[in-house]
Amino acid sequence: MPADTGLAGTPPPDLAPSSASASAAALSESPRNGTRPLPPNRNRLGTGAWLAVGFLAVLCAAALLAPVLPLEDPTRSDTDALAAGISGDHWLGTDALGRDTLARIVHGARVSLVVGAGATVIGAVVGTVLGMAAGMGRGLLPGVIMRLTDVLLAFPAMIFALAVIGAVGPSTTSVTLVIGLLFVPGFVRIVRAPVLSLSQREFVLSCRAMGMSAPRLMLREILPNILTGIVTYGVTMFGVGVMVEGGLGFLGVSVPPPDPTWGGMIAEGRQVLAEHPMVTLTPTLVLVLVVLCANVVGDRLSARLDMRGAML
Amino acid sequence: MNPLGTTNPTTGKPASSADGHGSLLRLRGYSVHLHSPRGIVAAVDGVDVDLARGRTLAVVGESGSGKSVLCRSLLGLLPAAAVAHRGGTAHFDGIDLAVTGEAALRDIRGRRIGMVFQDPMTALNPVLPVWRQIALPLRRHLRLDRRAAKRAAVELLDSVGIPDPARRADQYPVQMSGGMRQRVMIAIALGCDPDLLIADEPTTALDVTVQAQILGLLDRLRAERDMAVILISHDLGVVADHSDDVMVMYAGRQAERGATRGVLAGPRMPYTRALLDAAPTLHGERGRRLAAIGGQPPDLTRLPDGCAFAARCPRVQDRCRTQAPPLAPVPGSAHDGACWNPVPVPGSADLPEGGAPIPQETQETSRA
Amino acid sequence: MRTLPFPRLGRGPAAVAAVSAAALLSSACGGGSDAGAGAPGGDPRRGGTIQVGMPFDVQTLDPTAPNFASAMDYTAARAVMDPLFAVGGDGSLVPQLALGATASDGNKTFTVKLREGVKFSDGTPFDAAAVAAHYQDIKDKKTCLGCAPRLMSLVSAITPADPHTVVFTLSAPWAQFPEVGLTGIAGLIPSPTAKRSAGDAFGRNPVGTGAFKVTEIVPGDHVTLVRSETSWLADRTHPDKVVLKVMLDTQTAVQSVQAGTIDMMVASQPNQAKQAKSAGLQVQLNEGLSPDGIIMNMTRPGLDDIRVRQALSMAIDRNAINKVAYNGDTKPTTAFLAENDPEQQGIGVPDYNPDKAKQLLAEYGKPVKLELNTLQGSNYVAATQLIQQQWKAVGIESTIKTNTAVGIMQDVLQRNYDVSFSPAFVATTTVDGTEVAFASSGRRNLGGYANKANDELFAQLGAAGDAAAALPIARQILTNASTDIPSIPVVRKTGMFAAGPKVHLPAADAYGVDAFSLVDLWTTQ
Amino acid sequence: MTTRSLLARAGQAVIVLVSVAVATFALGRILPGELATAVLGDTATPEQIAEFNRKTGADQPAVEQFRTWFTGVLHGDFGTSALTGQKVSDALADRAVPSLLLVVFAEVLALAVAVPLAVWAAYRRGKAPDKAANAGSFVLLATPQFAIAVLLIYIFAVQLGALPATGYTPPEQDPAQTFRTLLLPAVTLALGLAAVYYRVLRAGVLETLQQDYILAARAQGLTPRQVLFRHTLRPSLLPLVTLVGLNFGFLVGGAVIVEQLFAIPGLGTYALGAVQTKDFTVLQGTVLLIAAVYVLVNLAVDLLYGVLDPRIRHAR
Repeated sequence: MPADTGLAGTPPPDLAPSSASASAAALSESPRNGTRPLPPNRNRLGTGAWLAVGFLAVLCAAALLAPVLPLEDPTRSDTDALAAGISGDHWLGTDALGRDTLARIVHGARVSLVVGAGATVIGAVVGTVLGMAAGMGRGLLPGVIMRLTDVLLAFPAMIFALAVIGAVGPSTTSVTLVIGLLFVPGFVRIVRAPVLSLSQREFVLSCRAMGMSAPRLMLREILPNILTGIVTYGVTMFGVGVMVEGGLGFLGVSVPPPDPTWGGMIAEGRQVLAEHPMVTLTPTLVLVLVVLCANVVGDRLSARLDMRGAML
Repeated sequence: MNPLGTTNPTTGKPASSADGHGSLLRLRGYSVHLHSPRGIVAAVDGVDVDLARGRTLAVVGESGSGKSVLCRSLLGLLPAAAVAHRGGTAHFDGIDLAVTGEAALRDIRGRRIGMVFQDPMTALNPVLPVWRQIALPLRRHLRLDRRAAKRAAVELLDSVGIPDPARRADQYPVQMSGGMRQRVMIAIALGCDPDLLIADEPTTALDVTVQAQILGLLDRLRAERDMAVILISHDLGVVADHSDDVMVMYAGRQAERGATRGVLAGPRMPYTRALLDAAPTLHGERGRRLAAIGGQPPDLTRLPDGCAFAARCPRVQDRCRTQAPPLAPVPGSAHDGACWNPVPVPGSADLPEGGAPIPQETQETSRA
Repeated sequence: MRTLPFPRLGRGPAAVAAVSAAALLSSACGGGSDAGAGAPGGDPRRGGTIQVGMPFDVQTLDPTAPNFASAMDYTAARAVMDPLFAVGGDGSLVPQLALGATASDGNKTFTVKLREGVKFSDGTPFDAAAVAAHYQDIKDKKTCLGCAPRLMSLVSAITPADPHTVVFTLSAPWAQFPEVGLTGIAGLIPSPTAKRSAGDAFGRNPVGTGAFKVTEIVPGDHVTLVRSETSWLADRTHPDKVVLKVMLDTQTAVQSVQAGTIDMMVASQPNQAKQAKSAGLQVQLNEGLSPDGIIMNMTRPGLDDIRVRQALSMAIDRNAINKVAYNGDTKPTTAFLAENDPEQQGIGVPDYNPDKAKQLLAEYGKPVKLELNTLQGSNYVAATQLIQQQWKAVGIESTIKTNTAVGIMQDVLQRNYDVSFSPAFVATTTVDGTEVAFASSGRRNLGGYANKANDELFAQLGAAGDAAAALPIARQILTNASTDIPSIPVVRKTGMFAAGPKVHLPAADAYGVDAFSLVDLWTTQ
Repeated sequence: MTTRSLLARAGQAVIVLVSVAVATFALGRILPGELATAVLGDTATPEQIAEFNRKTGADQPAVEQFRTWFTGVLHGDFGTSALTGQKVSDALADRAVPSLLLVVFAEVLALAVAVPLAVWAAYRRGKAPDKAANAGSFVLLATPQFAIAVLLIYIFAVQLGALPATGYTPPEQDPAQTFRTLLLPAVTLALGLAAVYYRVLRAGVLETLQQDYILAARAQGLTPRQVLFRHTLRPSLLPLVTLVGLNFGFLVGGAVIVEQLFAIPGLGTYALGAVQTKDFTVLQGTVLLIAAVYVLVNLAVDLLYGVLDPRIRHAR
């Protein structure tokens, strides 16, 4: 593919955002890839995104503090309040086994958030290392890495997850590892493309010429340049991780009971869906909200950082 | 080509001719203020233009001086949400552009006013064969059917000097060289035989040899079709050879204005002087930027009360900082300038000399 | 979610009692001769197609194949092949292909009279030679998972005395031979001609005397059965076609009945009953006569101590489990068989007594930590979580491990488990059937249980000439087992059927709480 | 795309497929449990197990087993399911039809909704309909498939009785019924897909609308319709094409939950069942087929890219 596809190359003088030509920003609705810093309001995410961040933060805090919060035991059944509605004793009602929904959602968050965040970190770290190696490596290495990611992508993900979890047994660790592994190809691709183009830039070439070692070069010169893209993609993948965990929980192959997981709660609640829809709706809503929040934050970040492709 | 001042490329009235009678395009106090993240920007501020058929007006200035905004604003190409205020009047062939609606403007754009963009690499759609890009405005404005439009497209390609036009018509921009793409752009702009052609830095992105050919082509077409041309450029060499009148813009305002020859031979406004100084040779390095002038252009959201150039001006006086100079005839010159302390009348020796003749076009071949 | 590869052992008489009003009014299962009487909604309509959602995939329709296991396989095979005897609601034998069986020689010889004029659907006659060939096949191949092991060990000769009489000669007395050997899976008689020519493919091309013929088997989706007009049951068979649909998700199965996508759904557990009832469907709960329960690996520390096993049983609040995990749709039980079975009556493992449990554990003195494994994605999971809590309440720590059916079977067969609340529990309806679990050399003795007295009692039970002689022996075995507690019964196995108003629900087959005979299924006018 | 790069891509595809075959084979070997017990049950004697292993080749070294299996695959023989006795190639042929139909249906629905909506929303950027569509796409993106499926069944099958809740009718029996049975599951998949496609295409259109050639097109006086559909749509479609291809490959066999909830006999449930019953022959064959579909679709996407984007076709 030729380089002059209109996305790269020198911006036209009148369109290049410069500190003085604010007209540029107004002229074409958003600036093209300029080299100078964006206007100083780049840190503003907007109200919606801050609300999303707030919700995620509260949930994280609640999950972290769950053992010391005045919550009921999420595994204890109140046999006098089966699938009960909202009450003073049970703020979000109870499930079909009479367990407090609020406590289960908060404790379930420990699983969902850990899996979502853990899988994302695994995918990001492994994917970034492999992606940089694929982008900058020489000889057979890039080809081998890319074929490996192709193999992983071609493998049906759900079947892969079910088989591996079936082999090693369901636990927070195994679920996190499997989902993290499934995330690797995405990060490899997100990282490799900019690394490929960065590695041809002058400053990188000159660093190489000066004999900087490859790992050092990657860490010092390349990584800072692609970190924002990784973080943005990661935020979105966090939501995906939470959702995948929910799917596995729904199929009954996530963290084993009685530890609550959102997917498991939704699946268990389906048994009484007709009479007590709240038992399954409440965890569904929480799951949707969390993924929604992650998506909103990721989207706003990518818009701010002009990383439109990252939402893929 | 001749160095400035030794021959007279054109004759006729300067753009600043007082009455503006017979003007195809006539602007009076034309201003465009834009929203920006940091406030309202006076991108174009109080510009007067008179342009007659068959003549070329060059608009010169640094990045962000308002040249492109001016042209795009005239065609209604600025996003409506971005425009905070439009002032003054703008008449095109008697039509008041300020009150013309978007639909009516669409009938003018492409039909009566053609536009050529700076970068033929990006201004052509990469995924459409060139004939379809030429044909679309023909079908829209001239109601040609598909076959007639294709025939016309091939003829247009021929008329802008593209060899083997029938074959080239089916190609994609990626298969063409930069010069050839700019010829395609010109063919598109000329398709409906417009009265006015706006060429926005048409050669900046091209090799120096190709530049001359494209500019020559524009000159020829202008003469053949009796078009008016607005040539936006920062390359004073280009301006000197291919325009009748020149308007130098700084921070959205007119800094100096008049017959090209007179202005370039005897710039009075220090900014124009600086521009000339920054261009060592007429056919020097391609892409040499005006940023060679010391200092930064002013913040357009907070223009000083005085002269916008004061902060960078070597001839700055106290008055310059408090009071904006009006555009007025400069004593001792045949053109107008906006300066309290004009450069003394220069000798032609100050002008840079351009020696070497431009080589003939030899490079324009397809890449594909 | 998938087929449970657990063999359904010890199918004796009266494995299932249907408990809904509709089912109580209907006839004894199996025969179908007068099953229309009292059915809701009027007379049977002849013709039409009935679609039934089954909770298992189809694997094979050859009853003697080792992977013949699920209610899906059984229900389809039962429609194609008829048994010699069906089992009535009261446990009596209901003549099908056999008209009667008489014991002689101290329960060592059984003479079985066969129905005349019956043809297999391939046109070959059903006769004594066919029956003999079938039982000889079971004996030779030894792979029939659903057949009682004694069929292979005790039956020494099968002789066609005349075209419609078969004589079984046993090497030792076996009073219940007709109830165990001539019913259920072993009793289903295939066409020997078809079986010979099809070989291993018989499971996909079964031929029998039944009311239906298989026209299509699509694993993962459905089995299509059409009425066999040449069958001896053709006049009593109402639908033209029955499609058994694989519908692993029981909730969407209920919704499919509601939406009219299918006519009837089958579930192995009662958990969708409430939802189906509130949706206005006919619901029939099929209460099995055997329990679901917990098996224990008695070689593990703690579980080797009788006090701990007693405490485990006493810690379980079976009423609460029935109420919470089963919505009150099953019955709590401490019995290995049905409580009102004469062999069982008054005998049971220790019932709920948490204080005593704590006391026993205190006597034991060491902490008890167990891994409690159960079937993933199933309704066992809810009950398992309650059991875990109840154990925790008396001081027994346990962690739950969910696994697939195959995974559980692997674990328990390799004795690689502590306790398991899963289909690994040996559900049987006769003391005879418990031998595999309670005899020290029993094939399904998965916890290392050994009681010499019981081993001897099982030998005596086999030799006991008649029911009266067997009863005290059987009761002694159950008493011993209830004292030793090698496994803990918790609730009755209960399945359910649900259907729209126009469907006559069949009674559950003796084979299981989720199987039935298609002859008993019809739509009303 | 030149013949040479095409050959290179095809070569990569072959490498990927062989690797997938090896990986599946290895995965089957690490799963706990053995097929013999699953098939023969616990009554099996050691002799029976040995006989079974001899018959299925399980007594051979792993490399030899793989060689035998893979040679068979190359000849179109995927082996026989030890559990059901069904030929795996027959089963795959049966199972692939509903899976492919479902995914094609879902993709068509998703694109039919997402493309016009995205172009319109991008054109009317920031207006109420754009905001509503954005919010809707966000919520759909965050809603798990199983929740959508449960909701759709409840509304359209149970409450309205308009569509079958579950099941699948092969098209050769009754195409109209095939359509009806696949509609709800296809919509379930399509809603999520449409949300992704909408967002990607909208972003692509916005990106394209900022290109110089769009400004040039507007400067030519073209109508908004011409600008949007002649100049903008095609270049904006490129990222979407990749995504459609990726999802197609991903959903053939990846729609496990949807297939199970709607009782559709597709590849996903087939593979799921194989995992649960340790039916390795089935698992290997299914995964290989799914991977092959994925790889082929993506190869096709690469080719399509060349058609859609002359910059790639005419690259040196």
